[in-house]
Amino acid sequence: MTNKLGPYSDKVMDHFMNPRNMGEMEDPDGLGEVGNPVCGDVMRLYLRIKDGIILDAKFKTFGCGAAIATSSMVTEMLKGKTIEEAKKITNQAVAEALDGLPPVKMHCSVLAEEGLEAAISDYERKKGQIS
Amino acid sequence: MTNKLGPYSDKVMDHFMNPRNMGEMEDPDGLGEVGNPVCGDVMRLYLRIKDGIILDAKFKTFGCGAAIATSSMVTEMLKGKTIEEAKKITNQAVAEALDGLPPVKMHCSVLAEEGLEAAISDYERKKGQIS
Amino acid sequence: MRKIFFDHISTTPTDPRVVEEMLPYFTSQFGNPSSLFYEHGQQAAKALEEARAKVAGLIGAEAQNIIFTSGATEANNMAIKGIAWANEDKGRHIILSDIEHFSVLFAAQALSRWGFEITRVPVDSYGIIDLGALKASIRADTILISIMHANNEIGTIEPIVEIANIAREKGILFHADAVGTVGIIPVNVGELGVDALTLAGHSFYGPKGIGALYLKQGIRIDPLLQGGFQEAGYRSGTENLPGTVGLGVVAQIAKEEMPSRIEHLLILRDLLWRGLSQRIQDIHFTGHPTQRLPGHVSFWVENAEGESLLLHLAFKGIELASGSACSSNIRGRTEEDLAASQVLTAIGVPSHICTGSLTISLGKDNNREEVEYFLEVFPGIVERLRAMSPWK
Amino acid sequence: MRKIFFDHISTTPTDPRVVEEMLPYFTSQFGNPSSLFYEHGQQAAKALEEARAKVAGLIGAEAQNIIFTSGATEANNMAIKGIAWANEDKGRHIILSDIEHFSVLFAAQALSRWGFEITRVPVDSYGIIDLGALKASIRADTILISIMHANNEIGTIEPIVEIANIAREKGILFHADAVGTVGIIPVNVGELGVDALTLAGHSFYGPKGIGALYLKQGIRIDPLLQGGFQEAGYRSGTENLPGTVGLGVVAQIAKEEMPSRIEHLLILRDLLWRGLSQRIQDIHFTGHPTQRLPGHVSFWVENAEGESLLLHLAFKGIELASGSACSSNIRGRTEEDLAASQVLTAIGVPSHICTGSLTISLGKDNNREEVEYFLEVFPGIVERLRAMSPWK
Ligand SMILES: Cc1ncc(COP(=O)(O)O)c(C=O)c1O
Ligand SMILES: Cc1ncc(COP(=O)(O)O)c(C=O)c1O
Repeated sequence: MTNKLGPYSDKVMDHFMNPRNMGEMEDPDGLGEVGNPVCGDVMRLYLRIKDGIILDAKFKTFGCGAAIATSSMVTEMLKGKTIEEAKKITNQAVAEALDGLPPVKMHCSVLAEEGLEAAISDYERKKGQIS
Repeated sequence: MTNKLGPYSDKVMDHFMNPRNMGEMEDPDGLGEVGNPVCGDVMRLYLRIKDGIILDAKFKTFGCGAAIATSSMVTEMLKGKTIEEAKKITNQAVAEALDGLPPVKMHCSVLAEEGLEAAISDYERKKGQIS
Repeated sequence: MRKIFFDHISTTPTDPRVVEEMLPYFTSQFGNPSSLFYEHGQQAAKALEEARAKVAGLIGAEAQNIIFTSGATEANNMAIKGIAWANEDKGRHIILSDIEHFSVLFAAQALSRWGFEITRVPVDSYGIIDLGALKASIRADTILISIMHANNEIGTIEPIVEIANIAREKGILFHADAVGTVGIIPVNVGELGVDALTLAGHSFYGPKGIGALYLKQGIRIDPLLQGGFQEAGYRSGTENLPGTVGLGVVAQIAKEEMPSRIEHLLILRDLLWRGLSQRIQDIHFTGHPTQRLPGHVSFWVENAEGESLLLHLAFKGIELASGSACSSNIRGRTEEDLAASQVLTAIGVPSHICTGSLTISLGKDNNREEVEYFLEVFPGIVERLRAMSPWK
Repeated sequence: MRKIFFDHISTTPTDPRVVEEMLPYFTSQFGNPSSLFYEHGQQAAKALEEARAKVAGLIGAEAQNIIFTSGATEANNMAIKGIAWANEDKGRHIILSDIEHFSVLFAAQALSRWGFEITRVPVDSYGIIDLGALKASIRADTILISIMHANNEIGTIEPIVEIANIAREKGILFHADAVGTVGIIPVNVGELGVDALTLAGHSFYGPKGIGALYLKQGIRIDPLLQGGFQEAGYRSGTENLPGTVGLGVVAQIAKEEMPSRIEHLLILRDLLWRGLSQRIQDIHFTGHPTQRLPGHVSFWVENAEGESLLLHLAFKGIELASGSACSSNIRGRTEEDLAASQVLTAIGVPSHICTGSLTISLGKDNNREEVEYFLEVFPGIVERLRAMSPWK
């Protein structure tokens, strides 16, 4: 993207303008919904998991550019990962994958990490109930 | 004068650039020398007096534009005046005759008034000694 | 891409006629107004005083009561701190509204190190100051009330005359930050009854880096900047001559063109307002419906975040501002810098502080076509973001 | 009438190349650097940061250590008061030289209301600070030393490196007012060892209304102007974008052209110096003969008063300055405003305080012909005034 807007990297703007995996998922295997108390952002993350592998991820997010871009990026990063691998994804990693975020916006990337944690624990809880 | 310089009226500048009655006088009837403690200006005023009438006045002055212009103006004002009339010339009157002075420069016109006082008392002292 | 500038409350382009008049004062007439003994300096001093008279003319003041500053932030700091320091023997209590600009609020708060206390008076849901609360907040040691004339974020115009009356009755000095109004709507310091008033050049097509403080005859302030005794000692520093000349010229132009500009802005504003009301669901206009700046429309939309709205609009070439926390102080360093808009909080906008708040501030050069383009693209953007939101 | 401008220490014309570069930032690129969500704002922020880097480049600093201000007076006030307030827990003693600019002296004196004490260190007859006295004046509660780099009236360059060493050894912060030197002679903050340094645009062909404070990494100051957190919170207020751009451009030009300008100035200065020595009796040059600004000649002549000299010279189209009491602060209101030049008093010029002191400060565009014209007319003027003087 040439039309670099704001304090964001081109990659952030790309994921903001063209978010990947935006949408809902029927009967997700893991569902996380987290909010950011600092600025009111909310993210919902849906995971499709089979044999401990994340096959698909979807999100819905209310929030600023950084919140939306990190949501989009984290879904991309999750796909194909094992649960164990996914658990290791940090907000720094998401921000780095987006070529960085302004310091003041780093907290927005926490949403992605927390959403991921919440969705995985939802999955593990559900799995525990089933098995 | 069209080339109005500085904060001074055209009349001040005229008297500064073309001072009237500048010079010394041999055996003056009255001689006053006064200094201004505020800024170091010095004025010497020479008077030629006959029958209580000021026939001529000359000055020499070290000082700023206002000091020189008021020196020049006061000599003009003095000529033809009686001693009694001359005593009534104030620094305000001299400043007014010059179309005014900047407030901060009013003290310079005191030089003219004091020079005049000094020259007249010198005259009266000498006259007292003679008569 | 064509740019549509809808953020005149944040700054304005300098009128080319103003730049034209400033130019000689950079190069040929570059003198220092303090150099009164030669022509370059004399020209400069003359230009400075002519500019002062023109600025005074815009607000019904006398030239000698205009102090040039580097901008409104300096004028606000100078008024607040200068009055406080000059009156600290009388008391150390200062009253502000809840919706003051940071340059008033933080200037006042900076005084707390010297024992000054601040009371912030609430505003109603339209952003109008609560006059009862104002009266109730006055103490025996209150020395200053500072209330802005118009709020930048929500456009509300405060009842300055009433506030001035209250202040005068109690013998308290009254300063108004009139950055939002001077040059935009009529401002007359005598009619308003203010003791001090702040204005900024770049808020009405003048240059940046220049502003002024009006100080009523007889009011003393302790200076903020000491030095070579320029501006009658109230504000030292070699004068920004091109800037002052520019402010003078723009003051004159603003005075002449104000009636037609206001008419133009009101037409566009109503178009915008009506268009938004019709096309956007769950939109909430902020600020007072009638007591407001002529070119100003502010609102928040449910379920779409402000910064995201800005980014999408910018992508379409539309430039405006959001009061949302996330979009302010992006250059800040800590999360605290992201504090929610105090103004929105003060008028009771619900607590998702990253709401989709936007401020559109139209200018003299905006036109109907631009407003219509905005109305065309905005609903789609809102829809897109709402579709992305986890809420219904 | 042709004007010969010999008062570059008081101000300089803005270089037309600088004005050219500033122009777009008034009109097309008028954005507010804080408006980071749209292009006009982004352009502005970019231009601001580029200017900062250029200014830093002129003085060997890092861009992040440059704080833009409205001029040197603000930068000096900000440094002195900002350092004082930020360090008042450590102590309240400040050391200045006897020949500081009013914007340093009175900024420091303004702090006395909060219990700060000032010691003024004497200078020798050349105007060089007495390093022994400086050391002796240091107390346990000394928090700041502020000494100017070059004196405007007499051109003397102070031994900044030595002063910085003394300050560093004692753990005292050191600020230098470098208005006289930055852009004129090489200034490198690292080599000088200063903690803070003031510069002004209009002293080296940049615009008026813009200056900067260099603040070494890690030094904290309490801001003078609170508000919207511009300049990393150190100096709030919407940035004077054309001004900062202009300062950036002029910094770059100054850096490139400095060697040739200095060479040119030294030739003219020597011509002037020799010519005056030969043609004027009872002339006394002031300031240091070699440790001085390249284009600077200052002197006083016996038995001819400074203001009168200025007026006669102006009549011939020659514009320069006098440090004499009578010619300064003509816009003042009281006789106290006519206080004698502190600088001349400090270097021991005899007590006729209205002496004929003159400061000639040459600029890059002066030429040999102008100097020769001055040398031609000046002796006659001196003669004329001496003939008018009551002294022999
Ligand atoms: C109401 C109000 N007051 C003061 C200011 C400060 O003005 P400046 O940043 O030009 O100093 C602003 C700036 O936007 C403002 O909107
Ligand atoms: C040495 C010195 N410092 C500071 C200043 C103040 O600069 P300004 O008046 O541009 O704010 C001057 C002004 O001439 C100066 O000569």
